[in-house]
This record gives sequence, structure tokens and C-alpha cells, in this order.
Amino acid sequence: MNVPLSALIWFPALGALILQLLGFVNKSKDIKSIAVLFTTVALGLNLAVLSKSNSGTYLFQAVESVSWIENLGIRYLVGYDGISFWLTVLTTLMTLIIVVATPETTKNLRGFFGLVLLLETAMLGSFCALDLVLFFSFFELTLIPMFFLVSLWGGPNRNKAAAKFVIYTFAGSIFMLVGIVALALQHQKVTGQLDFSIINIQASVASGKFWANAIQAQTFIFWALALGFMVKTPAFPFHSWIGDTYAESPTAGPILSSVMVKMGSYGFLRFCLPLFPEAVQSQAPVFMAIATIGILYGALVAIAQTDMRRMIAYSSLSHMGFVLLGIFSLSYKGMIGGSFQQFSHGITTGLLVLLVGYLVEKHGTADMNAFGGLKAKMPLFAGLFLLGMLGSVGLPTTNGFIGEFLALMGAYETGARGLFGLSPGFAIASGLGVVLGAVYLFVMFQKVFYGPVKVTEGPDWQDIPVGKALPAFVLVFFVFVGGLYPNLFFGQMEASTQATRLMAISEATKRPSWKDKPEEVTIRVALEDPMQGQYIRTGSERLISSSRLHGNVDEKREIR
Amino acid sequence: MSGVPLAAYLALGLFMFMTGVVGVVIRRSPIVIFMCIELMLNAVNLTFLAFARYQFSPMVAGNSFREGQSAMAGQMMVIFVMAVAAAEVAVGLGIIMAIFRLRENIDIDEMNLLKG
Amino acid sequence: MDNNAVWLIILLPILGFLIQGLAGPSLQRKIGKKALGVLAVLPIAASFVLGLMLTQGLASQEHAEAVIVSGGSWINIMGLNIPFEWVVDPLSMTMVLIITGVGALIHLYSTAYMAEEKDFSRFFAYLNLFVAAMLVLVLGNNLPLLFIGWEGVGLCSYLLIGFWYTDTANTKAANKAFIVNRVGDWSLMLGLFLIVVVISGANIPVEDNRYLSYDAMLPALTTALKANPAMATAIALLLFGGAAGKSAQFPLYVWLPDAMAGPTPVSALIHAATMVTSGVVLLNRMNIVFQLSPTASAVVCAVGAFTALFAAIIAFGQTDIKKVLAYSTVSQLGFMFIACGAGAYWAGMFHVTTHAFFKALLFLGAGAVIHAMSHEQDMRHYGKLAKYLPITFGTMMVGTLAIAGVPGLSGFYSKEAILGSAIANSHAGQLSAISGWVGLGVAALTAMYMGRLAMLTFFGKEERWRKLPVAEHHDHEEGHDDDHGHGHALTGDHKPKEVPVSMWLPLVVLAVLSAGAGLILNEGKRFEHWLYPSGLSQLGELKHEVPNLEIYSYIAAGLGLLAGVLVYIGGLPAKEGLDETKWARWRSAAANQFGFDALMTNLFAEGGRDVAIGTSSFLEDQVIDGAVEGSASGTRNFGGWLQQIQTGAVRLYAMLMLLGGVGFVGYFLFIVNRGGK
Amino acid sequence: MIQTLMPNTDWSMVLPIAMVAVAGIFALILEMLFPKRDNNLIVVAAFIGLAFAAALLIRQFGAETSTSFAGTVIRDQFGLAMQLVCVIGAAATIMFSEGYLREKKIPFGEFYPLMLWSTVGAMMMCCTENMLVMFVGLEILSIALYVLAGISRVEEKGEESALKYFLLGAFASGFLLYGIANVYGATGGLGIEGISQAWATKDANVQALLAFGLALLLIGLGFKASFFPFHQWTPDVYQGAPTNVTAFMATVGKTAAFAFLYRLLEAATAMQAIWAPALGLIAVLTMLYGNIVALMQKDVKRVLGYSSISHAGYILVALIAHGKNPGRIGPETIVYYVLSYTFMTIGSFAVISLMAHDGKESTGLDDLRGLWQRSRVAASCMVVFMVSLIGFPPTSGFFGKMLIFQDALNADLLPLAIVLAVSSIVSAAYYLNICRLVALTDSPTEEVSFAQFRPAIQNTCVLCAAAVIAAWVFYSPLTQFLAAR
Repeated sequence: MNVPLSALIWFPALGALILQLLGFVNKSKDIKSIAVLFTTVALGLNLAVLSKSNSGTYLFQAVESVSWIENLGIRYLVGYDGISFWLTVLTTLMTLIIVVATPETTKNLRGFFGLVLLLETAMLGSFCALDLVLFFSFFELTLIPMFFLVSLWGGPNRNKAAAKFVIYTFAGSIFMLVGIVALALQHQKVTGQLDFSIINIQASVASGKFWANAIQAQTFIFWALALGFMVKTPAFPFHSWIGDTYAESPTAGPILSSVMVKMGSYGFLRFCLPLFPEAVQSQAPVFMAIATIGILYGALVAIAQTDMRRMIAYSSLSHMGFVLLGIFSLSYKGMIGGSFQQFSHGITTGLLVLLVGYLVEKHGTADMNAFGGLKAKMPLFAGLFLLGMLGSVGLPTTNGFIGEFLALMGAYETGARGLFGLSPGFAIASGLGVVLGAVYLFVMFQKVFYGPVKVTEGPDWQDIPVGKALPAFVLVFFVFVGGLYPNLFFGQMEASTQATRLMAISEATKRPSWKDKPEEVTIRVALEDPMQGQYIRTGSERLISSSRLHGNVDEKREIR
Repeated sequence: MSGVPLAAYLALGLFMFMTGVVGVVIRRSPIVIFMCIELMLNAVNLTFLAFARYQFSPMVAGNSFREGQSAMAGQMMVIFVMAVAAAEVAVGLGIIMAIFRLRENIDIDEMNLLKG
Repeated sequence: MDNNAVWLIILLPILGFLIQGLAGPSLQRKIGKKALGVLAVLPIAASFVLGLMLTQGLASQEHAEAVIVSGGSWINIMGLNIPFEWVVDPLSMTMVLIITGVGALIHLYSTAYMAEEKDFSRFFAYLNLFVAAMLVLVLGNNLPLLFIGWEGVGLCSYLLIGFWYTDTANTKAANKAFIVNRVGDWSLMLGLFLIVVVISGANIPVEDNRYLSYDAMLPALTTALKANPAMATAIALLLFGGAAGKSAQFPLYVWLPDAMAGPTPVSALIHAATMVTSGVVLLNRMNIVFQLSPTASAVVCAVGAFTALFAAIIAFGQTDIKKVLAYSTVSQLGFMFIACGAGAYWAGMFHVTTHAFFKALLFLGAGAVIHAMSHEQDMRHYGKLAKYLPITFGTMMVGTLAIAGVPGLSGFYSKEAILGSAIANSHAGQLSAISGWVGLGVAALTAMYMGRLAMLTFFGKEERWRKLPVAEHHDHEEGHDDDHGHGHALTGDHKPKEVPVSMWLPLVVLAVLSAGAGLILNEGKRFEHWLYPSGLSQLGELKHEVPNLEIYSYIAAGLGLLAGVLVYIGGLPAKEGLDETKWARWRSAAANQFGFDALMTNLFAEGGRDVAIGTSSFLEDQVIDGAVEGSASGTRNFGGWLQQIQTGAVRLYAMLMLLGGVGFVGYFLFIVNRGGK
Repeated sequence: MIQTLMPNTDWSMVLPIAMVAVAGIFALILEMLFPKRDNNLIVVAAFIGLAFAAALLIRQFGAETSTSFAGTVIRDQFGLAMQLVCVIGAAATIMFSEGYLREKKIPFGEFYPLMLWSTVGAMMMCCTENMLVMFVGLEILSIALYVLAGISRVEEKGEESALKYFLLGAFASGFLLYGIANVYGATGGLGIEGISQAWATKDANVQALLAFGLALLLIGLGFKASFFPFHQWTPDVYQGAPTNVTAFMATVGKTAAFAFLYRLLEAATAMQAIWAPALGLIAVLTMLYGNIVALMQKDVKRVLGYSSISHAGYILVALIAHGKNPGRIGPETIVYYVLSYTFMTIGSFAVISLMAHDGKESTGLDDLRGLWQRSRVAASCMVVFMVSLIGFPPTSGFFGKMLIFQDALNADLLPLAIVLAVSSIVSAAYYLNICRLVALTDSPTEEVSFAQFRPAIQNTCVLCAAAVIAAWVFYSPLTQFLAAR
């Protein structure tokens, strides 16, 4: 069947509305099952939309363009490509899991699920929006529901945490707004009319006209956008909201957040790389440094945490560091690894938070010193936790490994070749993050599950019932699917990732563009590996420029 | 009167205006403050008339003025200022009386229910 | 024999793992532990049989060539293709036979050893999983697959060391093992990356981008590295870093002694016979890189020799029978690395093989003793056990003599090959010769401390456990609270009993192997030509004839054993008694590894935690988060301060208006006087 | 000369204003006819008047820019749009006034005439370039407001705010007048269009007079718009005055001031070298001061008072941008922002007016706690308004901010844009706090329950909220309509 993308995006919001209107449904059991129904349908819609996807192209698919604000050049422009493909799946999947995992004892379940569904729409929207203002709108739309989720259902310090989360993110995104406006004005300067559609802007960037003698402006605007994304990702040193958010929210909070942070890294892939090529190349070292510091710093701080959710929060900082590392290595392997890591981080972190959430729900604390010897009492729970943990430390055959492995390899490669002024040191140092990752997770596992049984007898300490563990099983399944058959994911990502990469590193006029004619885009050419060209250790990379994508295969040119 | 230069009138106006301003700042009784404001307004009137008479009056010989410049405008303005001042007096005294009815004094320094 | 059988070899243990892991507990209730144990042993045994058939097929060709059995693709992206593919060649098959053969025996042994265990099926699940991972490690045709096995065995080792998880010490040891290994893995991973970079950087075409598959990589790598020897050293050292982690070389050996916390069969299988030797396997696989880098080889030699010596000395300070064997393992691994460093990779593998036999034998024997002595591991409580445990005694003596290097037994030949090639070759420069001679010395030490072990355990004047208090006997199944998870300690009135057949049978088999294997395999350089039919591509045929080296080693072994016997013939010397304060300084020092482990712990574990806590409490809470919180509260307070002008006093308002106005007007006039610009 | 004596007058230009004035008179008459009755009749009359006025304004949309009454009244799209905003503001205020006044026990009929007349003053300010007319309009607006602020004669706070507002207002209009006098002295006329002309004559004295006059004018208008050093009255008066009057002040009064400032700065473009830096500084101070001090407030009305100061700062940025190059940067931003600001402010004050309960009114922040339980509609509306005041989509506040950014960047006012960004980050803190309070489900102040919940007030909230969101969704048609394109 042919489902329009907007149906997918707006369905959850509609569901939220209906849920509020169904006043006569009062039993929390029914409310929950309705919510489950909605999220399941959303997942179904998602798959239906994606079933049509053509993995061979990097052009946007299922594009819908409705003129919205002519006089400002803003359109309702949505579509998906290989980069957003799996992120939408992640969104719908995790939302379903959240809804299933939410205990019926939660107060005001109706409002809770309403907000969750609203957030789903917001996240889907920002993964599919192709118009800067539309993207920004969805991006900001996540804040208020999240604010209420935390400040109404959260832990003891919820007020502080909620305000911190929203204000911090807003602080980043407001500058992003300035950058977006500046970008549109630049477009106006170049082409004469205001336009916020990244397709048009990028087309003009690809032609090289856009930034002609405006390099300084480019760097400025790039940083304006990057700031917003860095806060969201979170990248060091703009991460300090994440600890409180994870520790104080209800269980749904961190899981949602583990999807939401992808908006940041996704933003880099979708907006920064294609639109600011020169800036990206010149700033790549800075971001590699930020990523590396984030990886090590996050791991180090995680070691010191005693609250499991805080620890997971900082581990997210560390893992998202790998995403940035991969993206800004600007090597194909690195970028695809980073994109993959986005997905796998969502899964593993979600799994861990889910399980910790179960403990919190039962015992009201996530302090690892309060537990001990749980393995004896709850073997199934321990087993699931162990598997999630293995995914998180990136043990081979789990999805965590694939992402980190490729991201590191890409970073190492670009570094070893001295491209973009990068050095292999970044990858080498980041590798240490893998070791530290093992430290904090295994020590935590040992404290909580091993050792003498610290806990009192009683029904609370029975093993997690299989019914409740179902979401966890699903996630574990994905952990290993990702680890053993990553090609399933790569297949969709390849074309878009490579195109995005070429947009960033090709020389002007040789860049691919989302306006290329479909028949010009053939997977074979698009995916020939630029890294295989003749390399010259002068920081300039010889690569198959986008003209290759347009057929005349032999021509090779250098950047700069 | 032609002996008196424009500057003198302007200076006097400015002086009266400043007197009024300073009065507003230093006096504590709203009535007196209001008088000072009247003083400011009259300074304004004086300035208007001086300008009208010296710069833009057709009667004065050697006044070459451009299109749209008129002495009438200034003089008209003065009338309006007086009228408005009268209206303000009415309202102002009304408010002051209302306050007096509520609390037996009208010392503005003691009115600070609203602050912060 | 169809090579696709290699799939079965790997899948059978995985099947076993699934059965044990998923259905284990329920099966245990239904069919009982015995049957479950059989289910655990069968897959391994079957794999062994398959392995034998494959090997036979391979050996039947006069030039055994590698066969690649390729399956689906694992990671396949532009510019990098990592398929699931298996290599059937002498090296991998040798390991397969060791793993499955010794593995099967140890499984069999465990069925009896762990009979009392509640989590019977969990144990065998882990054990099967380990075998599977180990097979992936040796059979995988590319480094990432090796890496899967590499970390897989690490995981299983972690799980098995911490098998008795209620005891914090065990789980701490498990964490230590995993994390220290991770350090090695880090280095290995970087080695992988560097290989890809070197090959693709040199623009050497690799068929369908299988950059990390041995068959495609090694030729390309050779050409690339010949152009760029520095890279060879870099890669070699990174790979060796990984190997040192897994194979417990100095300074990364620290995890292995602690790993003895696991059940004894685990120590036998994982921490003696198979896993710890995977570093040697890696070096054999990637030998071309080491051939091209004498520097790296020299480092390997040096580290190997030092580790061998260091561990051998420490062994003298140990009273725990398993600890002694652990350090002897570390020491023997050092020998293997000496061989690899010297370029005699085959000799390394040869020692791997023989060592697998006699060390497994020794551990299992020790296990039998421990089992018989109700899980007391301190040799100071043994003595005169020979008469209680005849079979164990006999088999263990074979093992002891084999490791001591008594001529005719397997250990002699492999050690001979190592020392000979180390001394005779100059691939690693002077160092190889030096470490060869050091090795000879260590051989003597080995003989001596093994003699000590044997004497203290089986001979002596008295049955020392008789001195222990006679405690009232208590229940077996009350859960695991002492070191080895068994509820009853050794008591004075204890009667050691010989172990059941399922335990001594493996001992006998292994004893036979330890005795005969060396002689057979060494016959006419059979093993060397099996592994490297036409010598090494760079170093060619290695010479390892050193004039009357045999004599030297006879002497070494003889002296060593003699010393051991003489010192301990009279039972436990007073100056090594239970009262450790009477110990000689050097022995106490050796007992705690000359403070090295403590140093490492303080430096990295403690120090690391302090750094982490410092970072978290200062940098994070004070500086980074502090900046955020601070700016918030700062703004707030600033607001409170600004608020002060809102006193509510009209005259103040007027005043401020006036001042502002004056400033405003003044500014205007000022600008205007400067001419409006 | 002759021209000015016998102007060819176009009455249709002032008809809307007249309409509102007449409505006021009617309201007064009705009040006299039926004293001591409920004022629904008056409300209806007021609505009819405003509706007619709005209709007449809209009918003139898109008309040629022209002047009449000897050039004292100007008809241009900007003026018409701003007048419409004033009318809407007045209507919205009146809509929730009745219920509120009933609760507060101040059912005085003259409330409506006064409010209508002060609307007249505001409208006059919107449609003139003549300083005399502007002054008269301003005084009509202000004097009516002085009375309204103190209309609840039994409340000390109300009276105090009235007096403060009155004294300072009169003080400010003194400056304003003195400014007019000096500009007159320089230009010889009362129309501001003469400024550039006079400036062009490089006569030092004339320029000095102009600068002096312009400065004083800006002070006078800045007082009404509550820019930084002239803002102190705002929070006090907002808190003291009856809530509906506050809403009116915050919207209509400011709209008028902005309208004339807009024209003034445009007329004084030639002098931007003089005023641009000074106003820039004032804008910065206004934005930061308003938001930072608002953090510490305990009273909702004060919070909104300070927030209105900061919003004045935002609008000032747009005004400066326009004044620097009127050619490139049109009135869209001002009109759109003022309109959306009108909706969100009146809406939030309407919600606050629900606190009033037989004679008493408690407007502490904590009194908002648990509003959700008492009236879900009101609470949700409040959240919408706060979100819009922060500037999040999907509300009109978002586009308002975005347009200001656009203008600022267009006019190379990057520093101002950045300060705007920073200060709106600060503002998020207290707006979110209000969001949290209204949504809280554990309300300690149960006793303040809306026994007789006034539907009119609720409708006002809902309408405003709907408008705020609609202005986001239908930005394009809305702006095109306001610009008559």
C-alpha cells in the first residue's frame, strides 16, 4: 500500500489528541492498550512507507512539498533518505517499547501517553523535514512535551532537571535559528529570493555559487547551526544536561532522549555537511577533538557514578562521541559507522535504561550500591542486562561493535593520511574509550548482580516476568541483528552517506546534489570508493567527484 | 521687543523647563510635583511661541521660510498644550483626591505598596 | 572429506551452548546431570572427530594447502568487505584438534568435577560457548573474525572466572581479566586499522576489498611492507600488544594468576591449554609481518624471555597448587614467544601443542587432588598423597617430567626446538640467542619448581592435613561461601579418595599424549614441515641445530629436578611453612610478584578510579556543570541586584528617567557637535 | 498657505476613529440611561462600534498612500494595520472585562467609554505623521488610562499605580513636548517629514536643535513603550492596575507608541548616525534588564510587566533595523509582532483575571499552582501563551522572533540579534516556570476555585490561543492580508 510520509509523521499526534478526547475510557489498562495500538500502527505505517524505498539512490524519497509560507520561502517539505531511514524506524520502535514498558500504575497515564505520542511526531518530523524552518519547528516541538514529562513524572529534582534540559537545548537552538535565518538571507543574496529548503540551498552550494567569497560567513553560520546540534548530541562540553535528565526523568525520559539526541548527530549529517563543505573541512579537526574528548571524558565520568542512570547518561556522551568521530572523519567507513552507531546506541542505551527502569520501578532507586547479588535472585533479568551491556561495550557480534569499529577505522584512516589536517591520534585515543567502556559497565554489573545477595527476601525480588521482559527481548534481538547482519542497515545507508560525504568533500561544481536527475544516480558509480584513488599526503584528497556520478567516469579532480 | 534676541527666550524656556524638572524630582507632594510639570509645559509653550515669532512669522521682515513652515503651527500647538494641561489637572486632582480618601495623606514617598 | 564440514565443527559447540543455555535447567530437572553432561561433551567430541577427518584430508596432500570455505558476508561496505569465511590449513587444524580434543577430555572431566554444582548447565553452556568462540578464533579467515573469537573467549573466560559469582573476589578477578584483555584488544584493533591503511594507502588492489582476509591481505601486505619497513614494525608491535594481553605476557600477565579463581577445569582448558595460546596463533598467522620486522621480533623475544624468567621465579613463592601451575603457564608462554621472536613460529606452535597436553594434564591432576582434598588448594596441607591417589599421582608425574623437559617426553622436544632455533637464529639479532640461553636457565628453574610441587603434594614425611583441627562435618549443598564455592573445608580427619573414572580417564589419555606426542611429532621435523611445508617466505628454512644443546638441557632438567627433590624430600621446610613471616625475603617478594601486581593495581585500578572521581567531582560538577548552574544562579542574583532600583518611589523613578534622559540627550548633542558622524 | 487653510478633506480616513469615539459616547449615554444595571448592553455597543471600525479599516486596506486634513492624517497600509491591531486589542480586552469587573466588584459603566476613547487616542497616533496630532492622541490615550488604572477606587494599589502612572506620564509628556518644540524650531512645522529636509540644510544650529528635539521626543515615546531607563513605572502600574486595564496598557498603548516611533525613525533615517547607536544600547539594556529582573518576581502581573519591557526591547531592534534602511526592511515585522504580542499578552492576562474572586484578587505566582485542575482550558491556553512568549513553534511568537532576527541580520545588527537570542534564553526560565506551575497537579491553594467560571473569559483565552497558533499556521495569508497584498 502507498502511505504518504505525512500520514506517518502526524498519526501519533492525532493519536495523542484522540487519547485526550476519549474521556469515557478511564481504566488505565484500556488507556495503555489504546496507546499501544496507536504506536503499533505508527510502526506499521513507518514500515509501509519504507517498504517503498529504493536503496540505490541518495535522492529524497516520498517527498511531499506543500507551499506554506510563500513570502518567506518556507515550505512544508518532507522526505526521507538513507540517513533518516533507520532513525525513523528507531523512533517508532522505541516509542512502542516505551509505551509497552510503561507500568499501568503511572499517574495520569492519559496525559503521559499523550506527551509521548506528541514527542514521536516531533521526532519523526525532524528526521523527515527538509525545510530548515520546518525542521526547527519539529526540533523545538520536542522541548515542551519533554519538559512536562520530566517535571510532572520525574524524580525528586525534576524541576531543576526539566528546566535545565529545555533551557540548555533552547540556548543552543536559538543560535541555530539565527544561523538558519542567516543562511536563508545568504540564499536571498545569491539567488534573489528567500528560501529555507535545503534541497534548493544545497543545489546552489553544490554549484559553488552559494559560498563564493563568503567563506567567513560560511564558518560563522556553520558554527551557529553546529552549536545547536552539539548541545543536542550532546558533545563535550555542552553535555551537562544529560546527567540530570537521565537521572530525574521517568524511565521513558532517557529512552526518548536516547532517540532525541540523534537529532543532533543527524543534524550534522543532514545540514552541516552538505551545506557548509569548506567550513566542515576546515573545522573537522576541532570536532574530532571534541568527539575524542567526549568519548574519554564521558567514560571517565561514568566510572565515577554510583547512580546507574547517571552512568548510562555519561556512557551516552561517550557513545555519541563515536558518532561524531565517525561523521567528522569524513571518510566513508567512518561516516557509515557513525550513522550505524546512531542506531545501535539508541537500541543498547534503550535496553539498559529499560532494565534499570524496572529496578527503579520496583525499588525506587538506581543507586548501584543499594543492590548486590541480583543474579542469584533474577537470572533472566541479569542475562538480559548482560546482553545489553555487551552491546554497549561493543563486543563483536553485537551492534555496538560494528559502529565503533567502523567509526574508529574511518577516523584512523583519514588521520593516517593526514587529510583535512586530521591525525590518527584521535582514533588511537578514542580506542581507549572502548577499554574504559568495559570498566564502568563491568564494574557496575559486578556491583549490582554479583557478590553476596544484599537484598531482602520478598515478592519484589522475583525475576522479571517474561511478559514484562518482552520489550527487552525485542531490543536484544536488534542488538544481535545489528551485530551479525549489519548489511541489512548499510544497504539503505550507503548511497545517502556517500553522497552526503561527497557533498562535503568534493570540490565545488563536482558535488552531488539532491536535485540530480534520478537516472544519473546509479548505485554502482555513486559507491565507487574515493579512498581508493591516488592519495597525496598534502591534505588534498583525490576522489571521484560528483561528475563521476553523472556518468563521465574517467574524470578525476583534486580539491583546492 | 525686537531688542530681545531669540536666544534669550530659548534660554529662559530651558531654565523654566529645568526648574520644573528639578522640582518634580525633589518635591514630595504630588500637588507641587504637578505644579512643576505645569511649569515644564509653560516652558514648552514659551519655546513654541518664541520660535513661531522669530523664525517663521510672516510679519517679521527678512524671514525667508520654506514651504510647510508656519508660525501658526507653533501657536496652535500652544493652545493644545494648554487644553491638554487643563485635562490633566482634572484627572490628576481626581486621582489625588481618591488617594486622599483612602489614606489620610498624599505623601508620595509613602506610597510604595508596589515595588520590586 | 568435504571442507564445508568446518561449519559443523563450529556450529556443534554453538548448538551445545544453546541447549545448555536455553533448555539447561529444565533438562537438568528432567534427565539429570549425567545425561546433561553427556549432551555437553558430545558436540565437542563430534567436532573433534570432524576435525580429525579434515586434518587427514589435508595431510593426505603432500603439500598441505589452505582451503577457504567462504560463507555469507558480514560487513560489506564500499571499500571494505568482511565475509564469514573459514580457513582450513595446518595451523587452524592443529588448533582445532587441540581445542576440541583437549576440550572434549576436559568436558568429560568436568561432568564429574562439577557434579555437586547447582548451576551445572550454566557451566557447560559457558564451556561450550568458549569452545565455539575459540574455534572461530582459529578458523576465521580474516582478522575481524579472529577478533570475534578473541573477545568471545575473553567473555567466556570472564564468565567462567566469575562462575561462583557470590564471592566478590572471583568477580573482581573476572573483571580484571576482561579489562586487562581489553587493553590488548585495543592494540590489536589499532593493528587491524593500520593494516587496512597501509594496504589501501599503497593502492594495492585487493580482490573484492577483503582487506583483512588472510589469503587476500597477506600478499598485498607483504609488498606494501617491503616498501615501508617502519610500518611493519608498527603493525607487528600493535599485534603483539594484543597477543601479550591474551597470552599473559609481561606486563599484561597480571590477570592470569587471579583467573585461577575459576573452577579448575576452566583453568585447564582456558587458562592453560587453549585461550592463552591464541596470541601465539596470531603471531603464526601474521608471521610475515614479524619476519619483515627484526626490531619487533627482538621485542617479542625479550618480552618472552623476561616473562619466562620472571614467572618461573614467582612460582617458587606460591603455595597454592593452582597458582604454581598458573605461573608456570605464564612462563611456558614466554617460551613460545621466544620461539616466535626468533622466527621459529612452528616451534612456538609445537610448544603450544605439547604444553596443551601436559599443562592440561597437570591442571586436571591438580583438580583431582583438590577434589580429593575437599577443595583445599594449599600445598602446605598436602603430603604423601601418592598412596591415596595412585592414578592421579602417576599421571601427574608424567606431566611433571614432561614439563621439566625430561628426554623422551613431549616437553623436551618442543623446548629443544625453541631453544635451538632461538640460539641458532639471528633474525631477532643478539637478543634471540640471549633469550635462548635464558630459556635454558628457566628450563632448569621449571624442573625445580615442578619438582617442588610434586614433592610437596605426593611425597614427604607426613600427611600434613592431619594437623588441621577436626571440624564437625557440615552439609555440601549449602551454597558457595568459601573460595571455591564448596561448603566444606579440609579437616584433620579427612580421607582422600581416588577420583571417579570420568575424571581419571582424561588424565590417562593426556598422560599418554604428553609422553608420546613430542617424539612422534618431532620425528623428522614432521611438525615443522606440516606447518610450514616450504619454510618461511622471508627467513627460509630455519636452522635449529646447536652443538650439544641436548646435553645442556639434560643437565638443566636433571639439576632442576634433583634440586627440587633434594630440597623437599624432607617434606615442607620450616622456612616455607604456614608461618609466612619466617620466609626468606626473596620468597616473600616472589610470593607477591615482587610488588608488580600491586603496583599495577595502585597505578591503574586505584589511580584510575581516583582520576575518574576527581574528574567527575571537580571538572564535571564544579567546572562544566558548575558553569551552567553558576550562570543560572548568577543571572538570578544579578536580577535581584538590579531589582533594587525598583523601590516603588516615584521620585526615584523620575530621577532615573531624568538621568537617563540627560545622558541620552547629551550623547545626541555630543555626536552632533562632532558633525553628525 | 492657502492649502493649509482650506484643506480638501477625506473624512473616510478618520471614520474608523470617529466610529470608536461615537461608540464611546453611546456607551456613556447607555450608562446614564440605565445606571446600576449589568453592562452587557454597553459591551454590545462597544463591540458594534469596534466591529464597524474594523470593517471600515479593512475596507481601506490597499488604498493608495495619501494624506488629508492638511497632511495631518495619513492613510497608509502600516497605519491601517496598526489601527486594526489597536481595535482588536481593545475588543479582546473588553471581551473579558465584564466578567472580571464583576468578580472584582467594580462594575462601573464608565469603564467602557474610557477604554474606547483611549483606543481612539491610540488609533490617532497610528495614523499621523504630525506631532501635534500625535501629542493629542497620546494624551487622549494616557489620560483615559490614568483614570482606568485607578478605576477601582477602593484599592490602594490601584490608586497608587494610577498616581505613579499619572505623574510620570505627565513628566514624560513634558519631555515629549519640549522635544516637539525644538523640532518645530528646526523644521518650522509639526510634521516629522520635515526632519530630513531640515537635516539636509547643513546648518549647525538646525542640526543641534533637531538632535536635541529628537532625543527628547524619543524619551517621551520611550516612556510609553517602556524602554530601559524610562521603564520603572511599568511593573508597578501593571501590578496595581486592574488586570484588564493592564492588558490594554500592555498592548494598545504600546502599539500606538511603536507606530509613531516607526514613522519617526523612518523620517529621521538621515540622522541614523546619531540615534542608531544610542537606541541600540537602549535596546540591549531593555531586553536584558526586563528578562533578568523578571526571574526574581513573585507576582504574575509583575513578571508579565517585565516581560513586556523585554518585548519592547525586541521590537525596538526591529524598529532600529527599519529606521536604518527603510527601503529594504518594511513594516511586516512590527505589525506581525505587535499583533501576535497583543494576542498572547491579552490572553495571558485574561487567564490571570480568573484569579479574581469576589472582590479579592491574588496574583502571586503560587496562586497559579494547579490551575490545570481548576480549568484545563485556561491552563492549556496559558501554556500556549507562555510558549509563544518564549518563541517556540508552533506559535506566532516564533515567527515574531524569526522576523526580528531576519531584519536585524539584514541591517547588519548582528550584535543586537545575539543579545536578543541570549535574553530570550533567560526569559525561557520564568516562562517555563509558569508553565510548570499551571500544569502542577498538586495544588495547595484549592480554596481559590473558580466557583462561577466566567465563560466570556474562557472564550477570550481560547480565542487568543487559537489566534496565536493560527498566526503561525496561516502566517502567509495573515501577513498578506495585513500588507494588503
